[in-house]
Amino acid sequence: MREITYLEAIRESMSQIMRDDKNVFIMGEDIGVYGGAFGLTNGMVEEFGPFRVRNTPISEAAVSGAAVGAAMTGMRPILEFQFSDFVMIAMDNIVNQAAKNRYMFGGKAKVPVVFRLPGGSGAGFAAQHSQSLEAWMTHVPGLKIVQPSSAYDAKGLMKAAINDDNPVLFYEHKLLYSTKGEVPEEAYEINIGEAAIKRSGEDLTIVATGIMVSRSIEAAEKLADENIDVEIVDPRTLVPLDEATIIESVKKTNRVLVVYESVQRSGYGAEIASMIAESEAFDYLDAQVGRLGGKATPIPYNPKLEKAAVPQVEDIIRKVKELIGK
Amino acid sequence: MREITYLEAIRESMSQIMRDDKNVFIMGEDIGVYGGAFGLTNGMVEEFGPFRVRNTPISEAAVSGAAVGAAMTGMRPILEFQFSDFVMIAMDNIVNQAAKNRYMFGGKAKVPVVFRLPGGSGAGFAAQHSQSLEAWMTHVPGLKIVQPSSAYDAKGLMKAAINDDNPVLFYEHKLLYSTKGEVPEEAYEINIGEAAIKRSGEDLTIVATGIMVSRSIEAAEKLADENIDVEIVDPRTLVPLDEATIIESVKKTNRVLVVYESVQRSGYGAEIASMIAESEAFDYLDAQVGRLGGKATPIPYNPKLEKAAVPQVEDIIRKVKELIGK
Amino acid sequence: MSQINEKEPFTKEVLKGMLKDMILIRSFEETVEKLFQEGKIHGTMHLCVGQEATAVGACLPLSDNDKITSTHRGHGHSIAKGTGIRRMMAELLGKETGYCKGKGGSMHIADLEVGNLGANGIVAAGLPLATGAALTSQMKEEGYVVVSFFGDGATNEGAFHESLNLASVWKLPVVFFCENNLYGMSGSIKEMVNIENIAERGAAYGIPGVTIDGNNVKEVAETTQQAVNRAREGKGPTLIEAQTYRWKGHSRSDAKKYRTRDEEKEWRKNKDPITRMKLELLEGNVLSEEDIAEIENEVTKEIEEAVKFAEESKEPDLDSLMTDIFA
Amino acid sequence: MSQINEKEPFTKEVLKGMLKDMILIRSFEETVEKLFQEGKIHGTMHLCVGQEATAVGACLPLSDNDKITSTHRGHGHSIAKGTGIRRMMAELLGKETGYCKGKGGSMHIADLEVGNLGANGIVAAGLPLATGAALTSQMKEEGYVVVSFFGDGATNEGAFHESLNLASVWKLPVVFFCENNLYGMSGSIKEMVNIENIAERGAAYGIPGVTIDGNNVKEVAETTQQAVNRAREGKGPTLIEAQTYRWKGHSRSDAKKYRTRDEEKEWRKNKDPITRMKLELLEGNVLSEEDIAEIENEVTKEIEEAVKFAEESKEPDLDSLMTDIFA
Ligand SMILES: Cc1ncc(C[n+]2csc(CCOP(=O)(O)OP(=O)(O)O)c2C)c(N)n1
Ligand SMILES: Cc1ncc(C[n+]2csc(CCOP(=O)(O)OP(=O)(O)O)c2C)c(N)n1
Ligand SMILES: [Mg+2]
Ligand SMILES: [Mg+2]
Repeated sequence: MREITYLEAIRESMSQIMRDDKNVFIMGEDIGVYGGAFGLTNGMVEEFGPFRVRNTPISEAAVSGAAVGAAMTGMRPILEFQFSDFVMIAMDNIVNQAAKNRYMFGGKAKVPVVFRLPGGSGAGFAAQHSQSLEAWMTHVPGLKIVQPSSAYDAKGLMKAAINDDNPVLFYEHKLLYSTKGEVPEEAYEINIGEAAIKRSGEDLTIVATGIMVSRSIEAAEKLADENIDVEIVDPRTLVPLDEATIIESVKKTNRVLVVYESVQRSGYGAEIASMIAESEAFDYLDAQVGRLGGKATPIPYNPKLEKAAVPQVEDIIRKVKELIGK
Repeated sequence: MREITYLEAIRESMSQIMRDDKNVFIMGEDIGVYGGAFGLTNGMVEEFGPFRVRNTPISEAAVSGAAVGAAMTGMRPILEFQFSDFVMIAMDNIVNQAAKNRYMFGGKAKVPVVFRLPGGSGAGFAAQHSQSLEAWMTHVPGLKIVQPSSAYDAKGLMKAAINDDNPVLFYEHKLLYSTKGEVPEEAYEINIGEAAIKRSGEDLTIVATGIMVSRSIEAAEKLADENIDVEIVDPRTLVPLDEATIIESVKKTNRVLVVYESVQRSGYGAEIASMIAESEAFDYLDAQVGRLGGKATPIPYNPKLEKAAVPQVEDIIRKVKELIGK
Repeated sequence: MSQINEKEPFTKEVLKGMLKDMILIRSFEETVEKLFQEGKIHGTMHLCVGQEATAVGACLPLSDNDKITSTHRGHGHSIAKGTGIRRMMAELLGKETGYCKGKGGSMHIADLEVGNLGANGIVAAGLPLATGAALTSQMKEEGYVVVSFFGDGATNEGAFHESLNLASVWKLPVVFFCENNLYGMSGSIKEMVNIENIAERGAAYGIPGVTIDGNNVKEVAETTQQAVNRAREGKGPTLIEAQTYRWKGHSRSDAKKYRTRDEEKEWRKNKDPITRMKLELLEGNVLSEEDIAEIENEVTKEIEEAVKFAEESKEPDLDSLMTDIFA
Repeated sequence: MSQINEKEPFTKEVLKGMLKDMILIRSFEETVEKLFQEGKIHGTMHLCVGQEATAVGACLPLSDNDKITSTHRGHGHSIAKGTGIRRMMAELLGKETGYCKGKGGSMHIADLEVGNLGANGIVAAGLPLATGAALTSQMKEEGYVVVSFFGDGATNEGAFHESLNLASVWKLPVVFFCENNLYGMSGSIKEMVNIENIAERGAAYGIPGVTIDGNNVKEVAETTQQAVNRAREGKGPTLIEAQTYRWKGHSRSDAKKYRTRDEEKEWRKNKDPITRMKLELLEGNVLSEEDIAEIENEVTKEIEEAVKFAEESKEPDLDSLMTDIFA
């Protein structure tokens, strides 16, 4: 099958839907001829015109609120943030408005909006451009949270996100943009709420999110050389979470490590780990519920420090061995 | 000893410090003659004048940023939010500026600012005025998070918060404001990072935060009638967290329930629970790590629904029995 | 909500409807206050007594297709836009028959069917939503206009600034309607901005700004009509500042230390929008004392009916806690 | 950072210092670009080539006690405020000797000792910080003034609006200095606001707004001096809009499709602030060709030295990852 990048997969998915559904449009800063901060929307304004690929002023509060207002009245906006860190300025619209309107109104509004949020560290952009704050959003009832780790997943989940009648936060990763994978040309949807077993194994389950999926796979391959057989579950969507798949896997392997990039403390891995610790899987556990997240530090600029701030392949290997007692 | 309310304790603590330290001042909406949304600052503008008890425009972004800027240059501001929900508009200043400036500048700035955040449900204010979002802040390196559950703790922690050279988020609870407790008249400080055992017991440890401390104590008293002896640990400060006290307690009782008001999913209780599940206490556990948090719903207006959205005394009792197997 | 005919905007029918709506709003608010004091309504509420003319005047030029966004002080806007008082009252009592099934309460009443996109507990949060609703109108060529209500205090929020700019550069069909009642909660507009009139802020976005007497319902209607026309013609937004006064405290507990009793008296005695309209209609022989009495009777009956409906309605089931979260 | 004497602001010494600073900034930026292309600097950078006069002119009236807040495009501001290029260069190379010990990089260079409160990666985030720093000056009666730099694009953020209003009602000693280089990243100011000049926005807050030629360093200095005086006298903030142009792309990768090569040429050829100043000084016989050559030589040496210092400095220890988080 044809290979394209994660970035191209997202663009293709949006474009395919926009060809079919006139109500879908995209807003964002510099998404026109500039192509957005990462070039993701390159070519889209040329195809769809500036009315549907709308360059906005640098006004995250108004624009995010306008996306919600447009969604409440019949459009299906996609809003691109240049960096997920800028969501700070749009929190009210996402959390107090988009997430709650339907409930507060007794089931009357629907808010089909997708917020696209490029997150993560590793590109040398320092503390204000490198955060992984998806856990915040998972804490807010009324939002769905998606975090694709491959080009294939990105394309299918984007379709699901746009077609969902609820606000969806779509977390992308800067370092994944250029990674390639096999992606069908035709449009397809991946159900929100369905995990994928990215590698099957017997000795330990890694639940990994976002960019940690590929790092975990790399770690698993190295561990296989030492006869440690790791299973890797990628939730793909954080809310709703496919708890059953995770629990089944842990019951099978009896050991679990949750790997995530965000600051370990209060990251979404804490939710996954505690979900496991309070589930029926608890009785199957032969070791503590392992967690490996980012250090409790702002992301530094220096590349060596930056790498040290979040889990790398070797860290995963070390942690797996610890849990297995090797 | 004299009894005063939680609200009075906070006011008294701030006032005592303001008498001594000219650099401490308070800003907020309607904190002057109006006394703030909950009357907490009543009388303060009369004592300290409008220059040090500053009524601000409804401009949370500028005011929170100004608090950070003032802190960076030698003042020690306290900023009152009327409801913790409005922090949404100030996120950038708290998370991207206050929390990170020192680190980004290589250790050069200090940011001694206290953000006072009245949170929690139970007062009939509905979805946009009743959230418990302290978990978000615990995820952000560079911030300290305090959540007093009694008048005594509130007074001592406020002094510690103001004297701390770092940004401190001080989570208050609307329903606690009117609760009374013994509070010394003289100023005193409670160390940030020190948990308190609010009840000692043998059968199960409850780790409870904020308003769930008093509900857990009530539950424990009822459970005592059934010969279930519960120990209650109140972390009092979420970051830094007194992990040792929690782990010791769990090692003693072999059972644990984490009780918190915020939405259970990704609340701070998830961090506490997973901290326990990955600690040495794991081997001492005779049952799953129990969690009891709020339901995954925006807070509804109707009082019965509102109560049902967050843990009540009976819910705690039920959960404890479940974990004990009774 | 009366409908307006631009050629002959103020027919007797229309004027009667306007007066009735204003009386209905005031009566609704006074009833809510009473029920609150009796403990039948809990939580909090923000009453718009004294500000009836802004709501009624601004909604007059609107049809059911047109939309509004409202505020924490939203009962008047809702009524003026055609949201029924029975289900509003039921909502305030937290009943299942309320517009929000008892889940929203005073600060979240919404009625999408008549274009009421909802009250809002967050100051200035309605402006971006209105801007987005206007974007829908533009993109789908639906021809409707959105009126966004907000207070003087809200004009110091960043969302105000960003929304006016966005709506201006995109020429969106939205009317930004500021009810300047001189205070935020307690903050006097004089201390919170350094300009004479809020309307001056329109210039910063290249949009017209106009200051009017918000207690003159006809002036409010005429000014809004012009702004609505401008919006419908694709010329973009207008900022209207209607000066008015809230008679009651900000919310349930307010000692009103931040203003004088004299100031209050002045507004109540000499600038009451309802008294003024009554006088004008009587003097102009449009309505008689009997007509007015009849209106007042009707209102009393409707309110009684609404309270009865609300009180007799049932509480929501506990099951409903977890519904309506996702579509 | 030259110091200014108001009676005789533009002595030969001062003018020479100004020219040198501008040349130093440009040379610094060109060197950074080269190092970036060579892979010695990673991440991203935003260069201010073409905008040297705003930084130098605006900082001229400031003493070390006065403060600035800067932006993502902050190298020029830092240099003009007296932050040394050795440690700046070391920071860009991520070295331990950098102003931020390699933890901050281009977007977070700060040097509190000379009143540089830091660059900022968040558009418009410097304005509230500056407002707060000015509040300290007012409350502690420290007498200093804060100049807050930001771009045209930043003026559409809520933080701009709220800060100008807050500083105005509190009469804070702050100067809001907008470097209008006609574009945000790609968004043309013409499409992003609906007014002629950004300075018009001052009126919305009751503060003076003035539009100036940002490539005329003397005009920038004089205008800022007036605003600084006003601030020091307790009269509150001023909004200055200095029109200028960024020669380079927004950041490392920018095909500049959003503007024409002709427009670029016009600014480079006819409005270069450095060429203009050189010509003026030569024509006025203030400096000779030799003087200028000497300045350029000095600059070249200083830059070489800075690069050497930076390259020879060591990387931060891995241990430093977890330090400097808390005070
Ligand atoms: C973002 C935010 N900040 C503060 C509040 C608390 N609050 C509710 S109403 C109000 C005053 C609003 O003043 P104004 O906009 O003039 O409206 P009015 O109450 O006068 O109708 C305040 C401060 C809020 N709800 N939201
Ligand atoms: C809140 C926020 N939104 C968006 C960005 C991404 N961004 C960085 S610089 C920039 C353009 C800024 O334009 P302007 O203020 O005119 O400054 P200039 O780059 O022209 O100096 C944008 C959109 C950001 N850093 N912060
Ligand atoms: Mg008001
Ligand atoms: Mg610019």
